[in-house]
Amino acid sequence: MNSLFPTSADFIRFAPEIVLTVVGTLLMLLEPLTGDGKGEKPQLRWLAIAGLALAMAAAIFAYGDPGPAFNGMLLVDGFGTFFSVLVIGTGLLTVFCAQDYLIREKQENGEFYALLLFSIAGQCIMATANELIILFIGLEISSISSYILAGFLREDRRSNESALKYFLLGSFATGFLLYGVAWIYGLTGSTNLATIQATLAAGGVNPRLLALSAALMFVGFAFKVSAAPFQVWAPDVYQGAPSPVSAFLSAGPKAAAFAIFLRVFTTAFGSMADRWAPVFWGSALLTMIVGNFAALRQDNIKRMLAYSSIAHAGYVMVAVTSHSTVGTAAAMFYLASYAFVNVGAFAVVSYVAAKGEKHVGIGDFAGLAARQPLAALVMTIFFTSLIGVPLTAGFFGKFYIFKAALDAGMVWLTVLGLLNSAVAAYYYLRVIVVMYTHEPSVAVNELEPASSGLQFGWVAAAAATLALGIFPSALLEFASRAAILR
Amino acid sequence: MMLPNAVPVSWYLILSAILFSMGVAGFLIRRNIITVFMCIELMLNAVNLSFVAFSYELKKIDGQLFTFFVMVVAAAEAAVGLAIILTVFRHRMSLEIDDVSSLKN
Amino acid sequence: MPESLAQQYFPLLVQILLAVLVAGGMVAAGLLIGKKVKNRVKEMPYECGMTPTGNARERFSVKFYLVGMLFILFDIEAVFLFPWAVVFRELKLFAWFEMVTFVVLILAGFFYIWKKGALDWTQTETSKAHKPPTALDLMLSDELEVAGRR
Amino acid sequence: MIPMPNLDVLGFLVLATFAVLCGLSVILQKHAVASALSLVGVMGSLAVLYLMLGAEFLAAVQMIVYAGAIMVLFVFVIMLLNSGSERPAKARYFAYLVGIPSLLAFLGVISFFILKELPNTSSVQFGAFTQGGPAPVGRLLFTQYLLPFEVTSLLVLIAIIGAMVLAKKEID
Amino acid sequence: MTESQSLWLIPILPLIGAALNGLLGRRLPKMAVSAIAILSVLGSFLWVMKCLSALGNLDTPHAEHYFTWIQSGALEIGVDFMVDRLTRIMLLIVTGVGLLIHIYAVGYMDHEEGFSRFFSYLNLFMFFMLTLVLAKNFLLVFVGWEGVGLASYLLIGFYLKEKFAGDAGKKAFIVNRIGDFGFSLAMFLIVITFGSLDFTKVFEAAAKMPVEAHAGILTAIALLLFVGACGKSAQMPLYVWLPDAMAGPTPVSALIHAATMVTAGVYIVARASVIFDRAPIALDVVSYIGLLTAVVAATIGVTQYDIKKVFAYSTVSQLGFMFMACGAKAYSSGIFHVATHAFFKAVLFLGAGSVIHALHGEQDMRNMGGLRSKIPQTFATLCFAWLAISGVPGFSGALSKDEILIAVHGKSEWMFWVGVVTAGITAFYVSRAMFMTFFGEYRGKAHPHESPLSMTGPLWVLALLSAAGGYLMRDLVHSIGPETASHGDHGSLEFIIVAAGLLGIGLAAFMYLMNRGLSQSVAKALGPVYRLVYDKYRVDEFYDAALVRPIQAGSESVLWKGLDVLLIDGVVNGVGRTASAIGGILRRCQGGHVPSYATWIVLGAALVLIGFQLVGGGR
Repeated sequence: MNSLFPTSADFIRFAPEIVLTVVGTLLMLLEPLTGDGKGEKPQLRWLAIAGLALAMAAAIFAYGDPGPAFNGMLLVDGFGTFFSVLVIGTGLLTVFCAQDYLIREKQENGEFYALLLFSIAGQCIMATANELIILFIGLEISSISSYILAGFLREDRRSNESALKYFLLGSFATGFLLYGVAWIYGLTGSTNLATIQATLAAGGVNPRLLALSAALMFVGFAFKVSAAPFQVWAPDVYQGAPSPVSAFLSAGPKAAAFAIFLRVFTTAFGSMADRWAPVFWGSALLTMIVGNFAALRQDNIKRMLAYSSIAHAGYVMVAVTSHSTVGTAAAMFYLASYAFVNVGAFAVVSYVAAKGEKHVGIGDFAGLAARQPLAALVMTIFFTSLIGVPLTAGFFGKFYIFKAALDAGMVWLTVLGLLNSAVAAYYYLRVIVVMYTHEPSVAVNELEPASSGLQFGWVAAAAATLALGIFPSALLEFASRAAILR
Repeated sequence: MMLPNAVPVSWYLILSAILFSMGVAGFLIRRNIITVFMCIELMLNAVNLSFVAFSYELKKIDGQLFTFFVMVVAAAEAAVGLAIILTVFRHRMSLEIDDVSSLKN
Repeated sequence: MPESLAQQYFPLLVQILLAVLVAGGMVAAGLLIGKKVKNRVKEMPYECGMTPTGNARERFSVKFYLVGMLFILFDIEAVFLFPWAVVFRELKLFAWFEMVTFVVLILAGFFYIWKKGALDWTQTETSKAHKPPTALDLMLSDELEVAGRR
Repeated sequence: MIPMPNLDVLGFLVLATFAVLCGLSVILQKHAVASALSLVGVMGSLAVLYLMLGAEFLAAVQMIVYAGAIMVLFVFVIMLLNSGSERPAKARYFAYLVGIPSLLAFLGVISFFILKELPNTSSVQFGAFTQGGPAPVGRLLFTQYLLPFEVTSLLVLIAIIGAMVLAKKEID
Repeated sequence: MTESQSLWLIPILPLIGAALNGLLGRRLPKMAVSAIAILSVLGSFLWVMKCLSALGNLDTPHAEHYFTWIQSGALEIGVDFMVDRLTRIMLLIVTGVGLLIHIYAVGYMDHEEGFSRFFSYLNLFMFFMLTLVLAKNFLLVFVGWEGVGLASYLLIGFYLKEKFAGDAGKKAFIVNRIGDFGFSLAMFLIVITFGSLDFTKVFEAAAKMPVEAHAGILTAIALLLFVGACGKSAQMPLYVWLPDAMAGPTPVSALIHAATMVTAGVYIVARASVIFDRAPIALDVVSYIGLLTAVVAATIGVTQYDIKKVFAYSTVSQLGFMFMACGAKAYSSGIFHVATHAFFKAVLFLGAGSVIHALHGEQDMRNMGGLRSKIPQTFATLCFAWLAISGVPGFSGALSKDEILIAVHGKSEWMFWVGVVTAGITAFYVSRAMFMTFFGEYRGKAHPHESPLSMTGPLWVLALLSAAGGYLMRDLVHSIGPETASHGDHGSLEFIIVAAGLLGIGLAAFMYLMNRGLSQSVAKALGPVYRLVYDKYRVDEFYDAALVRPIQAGSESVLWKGLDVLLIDGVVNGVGRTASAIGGILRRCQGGHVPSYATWIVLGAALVLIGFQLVGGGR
């Protein structure tokens, strides 16, 4: 073991988090000092954007010298960097997509951006964490700031409720996770994933007790990624939270949670895959079914997207179940493609929903194509990607996932998964048809044109979706190189 | 009854398991949001006991450190959670957890 | 060594026991010796004169909550400072930097709260006048409505 | 050793019983304040158990942070919102008929495996393990666990912001 | 490998057209919109011509690799286009017929709103269809496959002001998803079997595999592909969507639901002929399904009064013929029929469209009649198609249909005879439609007017093609595949087939023409003639009672009402209903109460805990 005192390398590998923390603190401090009455603080917004961009640069730079940091607390590798960049990118997109909403609700202030950055910092920690305690703290940082963000509209009943539910159930599930951590610590005498892996590989740890801790941790992680039967919180929370926040929640924290899920279960518990794979199998199937079928009946589009995000978590679970580098790579690719799509879709929703989120019914999207063609076009791109129509990122996500599943010999899961995605297409297409073929609704008629920032957000997300759909190789190659966890 | 002349660590673990389950049970059956939240604290305390017990078993004090961090997390959660409860109360004028169910289906 | 530790904590144990005994004993004595007079006047908070108005359960301002929360946070800081102070000699400057980072971050939070005006209690009354009352204010104003719900 | 049932056994049994009783009263008391006080009881007994497990400093912190600060905050809020005792319960069949049994199964499985698979754990003797003082803790905390320590400050910041954002009323 | 022909231009041009019309069509005048639409397709047609002439007779397929699409492990999938003799035919059909229909649509959609939207969708469809045809690997085919589905979905739902169109779109959607499901599953099977999706690689590997006497992996692949084909090409039992799809504008029906998209299924079967040849079981399934479809659809066609419905069912039944051909390994004959059918069915639909256009949206044949004088050009062109589909010698329809039936005869006797009868029925109901529409006296109210040149022009071209096209394309087609039985002496068989066709026409004439014509004269006829006429009338009634009524009643009650409406619609809608029912149940689990949510979590925790203990512990 090298010296306990951190070296410069340690700090470089921790740079993204440092940048995010510093900028976030700066935002927090500037908040009381910058005050113009009409709740609009572009300077803070740009500061946040700059901070995120800088953090992304830092993350990429840190990858130049991969390796462990802070006595093995962190492990900067391709996998971690992939997810760090992903969550930071999601954050950037969220900032652009949120601005109209925040200004409309007179809520654009430093706190929002500060919390966003802190939450992202937590997710970066999760992405690179190689030790259960720092992982837990990162998870809590991300979660607690998400709770606050979900309840950010103090005066809105739905926002309160979603925050409360998210908070209560979230900490409840965290309790289970922590219990699992305690057990794994007790059994292996360490919380460092590498050490745990080595200890388990060496054997001598009682498999049944090990399964105990694995199960407890599974509960915690499955909750965070909203995998059945722990998905119950997601629809309510996403529906009640402010749309930009829902967008962020369904993309960033979920991706980070999957990152730790994958890392822990493929490295630490990799040796006992035969025990956990069947449980994942069931959970994946259940998740897909619950998400897709419950979404069929939704008229509130935010809730529909919430269920769809559950369904997509199910697909990723399929990839995790296959427990192979191919599967891991597929999951990474899928999460990347899904993050952009979802943030974009929610951005359009928040745009149509108008002040106070009055118009969140699917009927409110009627005739969007006639009035706001750009919004309709990007929404179509996002939804086709969610359906999995070729030439969009979603198609390849599914393709790789099911290919990985077949390589792992899970024919039935593949068949059922494909059936699910066949069902899923229905509720997305419903919205598309409504947008293109119906007479414009009241909601659509009274829409003001979107701000340039929001439009940029849309176009960026849509472009990313198509780019990943037409040239997936680059990202996939990186993913499959990064997917080898050890 | 004759008491054993020493307590194995496993008893502490079982105590912690019992307390944990109590917390869960409270979460399920209580209606006052604050009490429900307290049940979460109970769960965390139970876990802390496990940590400390294990650290005794292993004769390593890492476990105690984890307990520190858990406490900090608990404190932060308490601060935020209670704030959220305040906002909820402001609109609902009630702390009945079943009154907070307008988002459903 | 083991015994010594036990001895080390023995006084604490004794003190706790004493405290319990004294407190319990006093209550018990009161119950046993004191003679019971039960009437409305006796039950009143202020036996002599003034009749209490409103509900006994008086509500606190949300300020208390904010202060309590601040207390927690600095409490945590203190908790971390203690072992730091103990090992400071061994780790020298390095530890100093660590703690500075930590404290600076927390002080930043303190500054933020301060600037936000959570700490000056006078401002509230003035601003309450022109702000629309939230549900909590309404509650503060009429206890009876809530009392009726019970 | 002492022939009588010694301090360890007696202390554990007493404290455990106390803790469980307090726990029960936490989840059975109708009034929030009562629950809170019972929770303090649990924490107190846990603190002493920590002490017996050789975590001296932790025991102190347990009292200072948990019983001293967190619970105070709870009580503050309870008094602030001053919602009296809970309303008589609407029947909650799902929670009772599904939740409690599965909870019992959960507890059963865990304790079964603790007893069956974890038989020969070392017996706890007060003072047998004395690394729990502030010095060793600090030594480890500020070297090995330096990063978590620093990161927790971020947690604290978030808590501050959150409390302000959500609880601030007339401010700003 | 010849030098690059930049085939990518062929699909890209329509895409550009679609983009232009879609994005700024709303601001452009109709002239510009239609110009963009037509020119883009014309461009790709001309480019096809140029490429084909440059490529010569394609002894070896011409392939072009643009970039590597996926590179995951061993699997490498590129964006590759390929032209071989099969593709050549399809390209000519798609671009040629597509071009004509675009021109026609300009006239037809003139008064419709959403003009630019319509054409951008239509061009989008062309893009995907051409991608499908040009693709060199299954994945790219799937791109087109999904794309044409999407486009047709949008186009069917084009008149979504009426709810009906919405439902039709929905049904089309569900059925197509079933098909896509089969296709994608087949694709995955191919990946894990051959480790590639590239046509050349896959088929080379497959060619080395033995013929599967019993169901094996190839059979599975073939059957799954065929499920996909059934969805796209409206075969039993997935054909229900096609008749409803007629809710879309007529040019759409002509282009997508007659000429091109619905033949994609046949194309993919022909494309995968190597696999099908080695899976005899699958081949049998194909031919049985094809036969069944042909018969059922034809008999249903007899009963319909909506002119477009008649042609829709006839399309289904013709597709059945094509699959029969594939089932008999006569892939080239199947493709041949695709070509000829594209011509005459396009005429039938466009003609029908022209009639509807003339009658201001009237589609019920009972309100038509005697139109041959009112809209002579439409009538004249339709006659070509009519004779072609009825298999009258000298028209292209006869050629392909004869080939198919002869091939079927080579496979099995009884199927041949059923096919012949079906051919007769086909001739019967098409003639019936013709007579009810154009002969007799006009029974409608609207004032018919001949369609503009932009509509009649394409009609004429296609009409001539449906006469001569067969002769033009025969060699091109036969260059595709294994030498079919068509050559050599089958005089007797051909005679039988032709006879069946003529019989059908005659019967129809007898019942819908003479009957009517004579019965008119009966009124003013004198005694001696009267008896004769009376007898005639008797005979006619006899025919009516003995033949028509039973057929109509039977197919009406059993096939159409029973099978089509109740059973298959029931199943298709049932799928939807069950799904949403499950959704309802799941929603009920979301009561919004935190404790019940927590209960779910605890339950899950217990299950996971136990699961981890029970599962895999032994292993």
